[in-house]
Amino acid sequence: MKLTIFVNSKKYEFEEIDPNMRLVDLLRDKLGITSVKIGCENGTCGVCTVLVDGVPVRSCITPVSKVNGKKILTVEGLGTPENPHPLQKFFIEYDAVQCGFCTPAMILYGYYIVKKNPDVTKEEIKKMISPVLCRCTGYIPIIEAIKAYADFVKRRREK
Amino acid sequence: MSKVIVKEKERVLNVVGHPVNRVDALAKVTGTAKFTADYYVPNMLYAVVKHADIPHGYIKKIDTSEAEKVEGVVKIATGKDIPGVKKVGFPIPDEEVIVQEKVRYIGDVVAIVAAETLEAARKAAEKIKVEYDPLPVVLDPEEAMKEDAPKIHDSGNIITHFKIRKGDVEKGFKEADYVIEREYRTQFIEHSYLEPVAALAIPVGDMIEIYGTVQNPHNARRITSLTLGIPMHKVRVIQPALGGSFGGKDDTANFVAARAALMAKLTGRPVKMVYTREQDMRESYKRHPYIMRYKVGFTKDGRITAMEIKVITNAGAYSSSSPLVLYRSTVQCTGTYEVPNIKGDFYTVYTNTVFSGAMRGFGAPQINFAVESLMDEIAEILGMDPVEIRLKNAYKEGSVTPTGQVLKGHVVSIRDIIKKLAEIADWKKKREEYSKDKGDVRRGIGISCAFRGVSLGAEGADYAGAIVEVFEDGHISITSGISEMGQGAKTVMSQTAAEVLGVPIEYVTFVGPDTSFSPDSGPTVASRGTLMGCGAVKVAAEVVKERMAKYAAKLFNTTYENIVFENGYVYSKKNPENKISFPELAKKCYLDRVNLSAVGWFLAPEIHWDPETGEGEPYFTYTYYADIAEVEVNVKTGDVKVKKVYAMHDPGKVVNPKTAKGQVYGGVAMGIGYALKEEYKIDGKGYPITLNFDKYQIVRAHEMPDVEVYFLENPDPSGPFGAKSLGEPAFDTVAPAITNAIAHATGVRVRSLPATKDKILKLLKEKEERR
Amino acid sequence: MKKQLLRMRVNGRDVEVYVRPDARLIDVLRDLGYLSVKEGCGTGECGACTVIMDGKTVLSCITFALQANGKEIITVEGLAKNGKLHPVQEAFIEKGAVQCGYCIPGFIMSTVYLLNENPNPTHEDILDALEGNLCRCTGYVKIIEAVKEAASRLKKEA
Amino acid sequence: MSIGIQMEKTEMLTIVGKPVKRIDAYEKVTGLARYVRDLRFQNMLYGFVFRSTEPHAKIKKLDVKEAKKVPGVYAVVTADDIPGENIVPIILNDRPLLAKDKVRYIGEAIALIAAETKEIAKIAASKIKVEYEPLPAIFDALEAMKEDAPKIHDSGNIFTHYKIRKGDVEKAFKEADLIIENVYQTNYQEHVYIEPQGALAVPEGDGITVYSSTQCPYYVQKAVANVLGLPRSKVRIIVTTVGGGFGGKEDVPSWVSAEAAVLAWVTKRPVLLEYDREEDMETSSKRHPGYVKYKSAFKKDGTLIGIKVEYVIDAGAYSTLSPPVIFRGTIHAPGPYKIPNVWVDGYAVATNKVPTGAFRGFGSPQVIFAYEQQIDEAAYKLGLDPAEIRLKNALDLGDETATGQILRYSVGVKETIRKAIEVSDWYRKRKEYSLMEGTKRRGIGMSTIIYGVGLGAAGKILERSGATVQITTDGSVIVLVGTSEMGQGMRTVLAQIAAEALGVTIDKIYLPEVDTLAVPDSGPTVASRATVMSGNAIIDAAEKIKENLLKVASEELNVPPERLDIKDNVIFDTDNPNVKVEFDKIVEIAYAKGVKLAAVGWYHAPDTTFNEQGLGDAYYVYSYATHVAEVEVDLETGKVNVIDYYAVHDSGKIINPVTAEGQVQGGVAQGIGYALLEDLVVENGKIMNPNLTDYLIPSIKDVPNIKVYFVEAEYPEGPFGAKGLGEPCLMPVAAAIANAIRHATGVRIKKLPMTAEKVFFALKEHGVRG
Repeated sequence: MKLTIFVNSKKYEFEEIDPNMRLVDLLRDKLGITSVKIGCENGTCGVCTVLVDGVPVRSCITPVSKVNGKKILTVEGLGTPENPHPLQKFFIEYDAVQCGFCTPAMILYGYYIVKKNPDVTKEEIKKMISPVLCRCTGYIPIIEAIKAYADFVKRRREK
Repeated sequence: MSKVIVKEKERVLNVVGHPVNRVDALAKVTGTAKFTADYYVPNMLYAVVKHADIPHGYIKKIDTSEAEKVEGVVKIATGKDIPGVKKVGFPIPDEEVIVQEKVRYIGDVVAIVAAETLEAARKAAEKIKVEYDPLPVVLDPEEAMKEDAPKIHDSGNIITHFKIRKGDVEKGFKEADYVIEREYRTQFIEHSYLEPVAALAIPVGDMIEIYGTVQNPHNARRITSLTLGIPMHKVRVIQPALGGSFGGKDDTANFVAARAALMAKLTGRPVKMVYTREQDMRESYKRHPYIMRYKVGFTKDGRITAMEIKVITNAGAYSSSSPLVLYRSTVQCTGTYEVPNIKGDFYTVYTNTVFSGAMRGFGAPQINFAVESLMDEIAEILGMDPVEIRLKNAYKEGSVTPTGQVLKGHVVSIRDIIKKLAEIADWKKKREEYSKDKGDVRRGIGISCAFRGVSLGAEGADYAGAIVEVFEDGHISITSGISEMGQGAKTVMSQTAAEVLGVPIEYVTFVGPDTSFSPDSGPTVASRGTLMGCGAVKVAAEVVKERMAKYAAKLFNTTYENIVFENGYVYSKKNPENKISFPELAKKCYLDRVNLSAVGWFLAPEIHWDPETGEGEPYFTYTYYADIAEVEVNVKTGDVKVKKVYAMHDPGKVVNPKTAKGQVYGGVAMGIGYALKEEYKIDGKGYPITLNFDKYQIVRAHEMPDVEVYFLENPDPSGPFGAKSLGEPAFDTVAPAITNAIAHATGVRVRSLPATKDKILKLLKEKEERR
Repeated sequence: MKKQLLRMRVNGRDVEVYVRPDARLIDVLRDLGYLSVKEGCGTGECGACTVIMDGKTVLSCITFALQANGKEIITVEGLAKNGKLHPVQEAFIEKGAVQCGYCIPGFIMSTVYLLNENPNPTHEDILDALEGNLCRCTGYVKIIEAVKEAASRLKKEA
Repeated sequence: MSIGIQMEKTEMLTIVGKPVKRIDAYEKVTGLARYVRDLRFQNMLYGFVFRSTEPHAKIKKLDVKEAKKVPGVYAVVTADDIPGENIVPIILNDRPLLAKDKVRYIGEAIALIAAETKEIAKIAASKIKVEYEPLPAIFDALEAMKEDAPKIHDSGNIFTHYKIRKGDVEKAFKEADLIIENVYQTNYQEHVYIEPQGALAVPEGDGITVYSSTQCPYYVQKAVANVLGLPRSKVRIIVTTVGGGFGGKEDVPSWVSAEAAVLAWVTKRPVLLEYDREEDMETSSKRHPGYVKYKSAFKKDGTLIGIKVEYVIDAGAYSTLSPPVIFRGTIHAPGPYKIPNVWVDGYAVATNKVPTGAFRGFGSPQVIFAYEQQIDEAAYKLGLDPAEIRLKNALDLGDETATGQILRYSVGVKETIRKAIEVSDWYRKRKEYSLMEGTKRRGIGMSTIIYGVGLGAAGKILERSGATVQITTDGSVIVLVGTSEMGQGMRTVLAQIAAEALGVTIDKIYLPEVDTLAVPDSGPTVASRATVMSGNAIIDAAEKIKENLLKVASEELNVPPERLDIKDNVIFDTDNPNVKVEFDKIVEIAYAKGVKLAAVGWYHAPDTTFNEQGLGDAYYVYSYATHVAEVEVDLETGKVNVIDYYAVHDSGKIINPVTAEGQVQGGVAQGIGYALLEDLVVENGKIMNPNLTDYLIPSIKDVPNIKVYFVEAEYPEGPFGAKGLGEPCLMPVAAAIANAIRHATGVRIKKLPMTAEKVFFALKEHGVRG
């Protein structure tokens, strides 16, 4: 099939692509976006999460045919090492990163959660990030980082 | 929340002890950190393994003819293609990178396919046909110990038998008012690092360069060098970002590296091998299941007089680090309590299950589960408070451990920790209050504490090296064989260099590990990274500092002892106003050709241990810690919710409170899984059931309780800035605190992990029936 | 420009790729991973890109890839057999004919061709055969010695 | 064919001095060696440089908008977009990475482009619009020195002036029996390393790794750090296999790598920048064209009593490495002779041409071409043999050099002359060839040189090297150094030194390419210094480790450590060699005990000095060489054939005779090219022949069978007595050939290259015919 997608605001067109190709493979193998990780390949661990039109999607169980014409966001699209996104800064500040393998997915969830509702509570964040597994941090710093970002967004909104 | 309790006033530190951000966080949050599978090189082949089809049997024939017909297949290798040593492994070389004659568990690799595409490699691997002569399968270690059990290795099924003989147990039991016998069991645990094992091997001339998910690059180098039959300097192992390890990326990950290297050597092309979760869980080693039988004598007032212990651990198909894991269980067999009379026999045994090896805790969590459950059971029999009975028996300065080691030279802080933590958790009040709960949901509070021998102990030579270099512009690079796997090793080592040289941490960059230049530092295991890595960095930085100080002394017309390095400046104590910036001094030294690079070497104090009698000093120092857990148990459904965990640790010195706290949080999460959920299951015939996260469930965010972390600092004379261990203690004793809390809430005791709702319900039902 | 199918055999491996008609053989070979084929001048003067096509040396930087259609190409990567170096390679090592090494694949291919055609080359034959290969490091003296050594090794083998 | 003359008795060596095979030969003959353009990264972009077409002009307007719109273009970078400082730091720091307001030569970089393919980048480049306002340009160095010449830089056109003032030159000329005064001119020489320049930059987190084909990784590190505004610790330079350097990969890789690094930094993707041959030849540094006015005073018996030299080199538009080049040129202008009265002025001068830089010999071949013809001519004029007049004047142990330095050790120059006379059958051929008639005439000529090893007083801060040595658990040895292999055989020689120092066989040694974050700054790989500097640093590290090993062995063998030694992987009691243990075994035991088997070694060279008057200990030691060339000149065409060649070198102890011989043969071949073939044509600042079709370097047919000999005047400070060799191989060649032509034809050619055309017209002018 012919495929057009927008990844991190950049348009990509593929003349001929297997519609059953997994989104994760397209992103990693064809586009070199390696922040999208592979952890289980059956949709359980969540480290392959990307935002498709703003909504978390597991790229390891999503065929590319489902994202034709859609906007995809990965952490590379949020910020860069020189200019990290505030949420990324909060992840650093709150030590929400250890081995880093789940981090991109957690950040995208955080971005999605706060975008949806900046008034989100810690308990809500806890539930909402549960689709992504982390084995290092015990989740607490991740929840704190997302909450801090939510508060930051609120403060900015109020200004 | 977390808090560091500093006992005494000490030297002011500027970087060490401060909550510095992780040095590798920026790369990780922006997705620019590269993990092994993120490397792509041109002309690369993909390799896939073919695993054994049966758990035990001789290989009669491997037929690759159909597989070879798959388009894109470049090479299929079997054990015969290994040019070097066939059997590897440490300390006992009984493992095979590709099995040649006999399969011993379902995760043995019998062949490897390298192909132009991943699809082709997978397809071909499926078409490899192996004919076997099946052998009887033994899965239970106690069965395996029997004379007539099928032999898994020629050497017999008992790999190691350690003994502890201290005092006279018969006498001890006579002195006791009560003698009880209990059996405790624990399960197989999967490390569940989120990044499956992988390796990329690239032939460069007559060398092989490997990027791998290896916890210990120097071990991967050794295994690859042995497998390929080439000297170590022809193998270069580079460790990219490592997506979690917890002890799990040693043996198996090294084999994956060696296999990729073998295929690269055989094809002359780069070879990438990335395991699927299923392949990883099928093949990779696990935490040992333990069977622990304790016979304990104690007096009416709660004093333990004797223990007779038998421990059997299931090593599975290969020995891996089982003897070393057993060693730790042996020397810590009474937990953190002084027992005058001990007779202990400890066995680790081959079976046809997946093999067991190193995992965070390394033989301690199982023992802690048994001993800490036991203490609560004794308290219950005597009607004592669990805190009381612990204080009664816990180690103090001068106590004698099961191996006869007298605890001295460091602060034996366990009693202090128990008291302080109980106070913080409001133990007494809650203990009473929760006992009164009557409804479906009942609350409970439990305590558990432990001690732990720091670093490798008599497990092996305990050394680490580091290189520190100051550049012309005053920035600093450091490297060591101690590796980062998320625990924050790079950060604390960077802090150490910054502290010694008196500069902000931003000046420091950690490079590697890369076996071509990072000094072999022994493995990054046994919670030794901070102690040994920072120790080596400190030594190297001090050498460079001295050279710079001598140069600065000339500038300031004084002696070098007077020179102070602080906050990016250098000055003489005599005249602190007259400063020079660190970069300026570096530049001056550079222009005058002063050597600003040094190797630091850190050697742990000498120790010795006799495996026959179990006597000696197995570790040079110990660390102490306790956890208190609060749970809610629904007695109708058996559901357990952990509501709160209080953790207190004495890691000597907290080098970085931020990352240290993170270690404890992570340890608690893993401990909850160990206590309540996780179990790697194998069916009655030796086939694993739980091969992915849908069946093998680890703790998710919504299951996490509030966690309060406290650090009680008692700087240890043997560690850099007084630091010792934290990584494993963070996990070690969480599970028994939870099962003790469950017992408090429900009145029933689960003696085999995990404490699933089915087990709890069954026990409640039995209790009901007894009534 | 529409890509066309190129079928060739490189070092015993069948290769099919779509290439633009103006693609140079050197680029296609390098993209396929045969990185021993070096570009030194891009104008056919230095010989670093020499490969053997159907038994004859060609300069791959001035050869269109499609000219290789249906042909058999040998590069330095294809010389060693079962981990054993080709006698020409051995002789280059033995005689110290290698310095920076960038020209060496070209010299080796030219030498392999020469010794295939003429197992007993005279000194002048060697000069004629290697005139198209430039080396800036060795002053050629040891290269000539290596070619003579290779000739005698090949004879011994035969 | 090499003969080593042992001038001093050396200790028994097992590996040093042996013809060990190159450790990197295998990967090179199998095509597996990775040069920078052989590396590939996922997502890699290709870089391209947009360059000036004007030799001297103001940039009035620079418009890159259209270029940025080209699909597949990821970045177009101009001077304003450089994250750090727009300076490539080299000595005087006057070279910008990208021209901002003004261009000063044709080919100067103005903008950088990163795109998916090189083709796309070139299309984008064609869309960049520049409006220039031309300024008066100057192309001749002597013109540029004039007061009223247009100023290329605000500071004036003379970048550097060095001088030597010793004795009373005017008095010497008065007392002279013979005065010879000539002007000599030399042209550019292009390096033509077969691998053109290239770099691959890969952003990694908050730092960057650059794979570079360079002789000077620490220069590159400094340059990349500077243009990106990063600390040194965030910039990692990994040296790939270098496909030839010869000085051409000394300063140039700094900007090639910085260009790639800026593009990678801006695009956040790996960027490969590969120059093609034409771009390389148009923009890379070259040997300076030289103008030498040389006046010499001799006594009747041939004694050289005074010289006065004015030496001007054309530095091109930016100073880059010209200051140290003219330093060496100035110091080396008197040659290897005792001269009481010396007056030298050396100038490096700006012109609106491509900047010139380092090339094997580094400012000395130009003056050697002059002084070796001066002394040769004196021999003819005084009726002396050219070899004899050299022997008469050559320096000896204890003599004073032109800068007043007393030579305390290792002076083999006379030995090289004597050896050259012997092996070339000098006297017989001098006589025989003089009697030849016909259209083809033969001649034999000699040339003798002195070479200051290392960077000398002008670069002494860089005279430092580190090395890290580690033993692995299986007894392998990993040796890390900070100097580069570029084909000269350094890795092999240093591996030999490491093996010798530790007493192990060479197959145990691994010596990877340089990684700037793994080894302390060891200065550049230039000035024939790698063997001495890195070699000594390795020995320093190895000795520390050896000490630890011997302590362990001492416990094993019950022999005091001072009685133990290591040879061929065995540790043994020197009093009773039967008491021994395997090296690997001791390593194993040492590891089990946690003994440190890693060390950083360090070496800094003896101090050097150079004062206002040009006097001082300019270099810590000197190498020497005498070459003899035999030519055949076709009087009808002017074509010169080098038919035989003898090169005799004193470079101290030769660590590896095979690689050393290879160095000499390669250097001589380059010298033959310099002398006879290589002729870069520059018209109005534009290089007219930037390709190998029109710029000829020697092919296999232009090079005779070069015979190499070593006289080993050992240098006590050098590793096992070694000095430097790389550069001296090329330095004497042009003069030896010119002197041979003089012998064959009676005509002296004073301008390089001595092409057939030039020789033909010179013969015609002098009426020489067959």
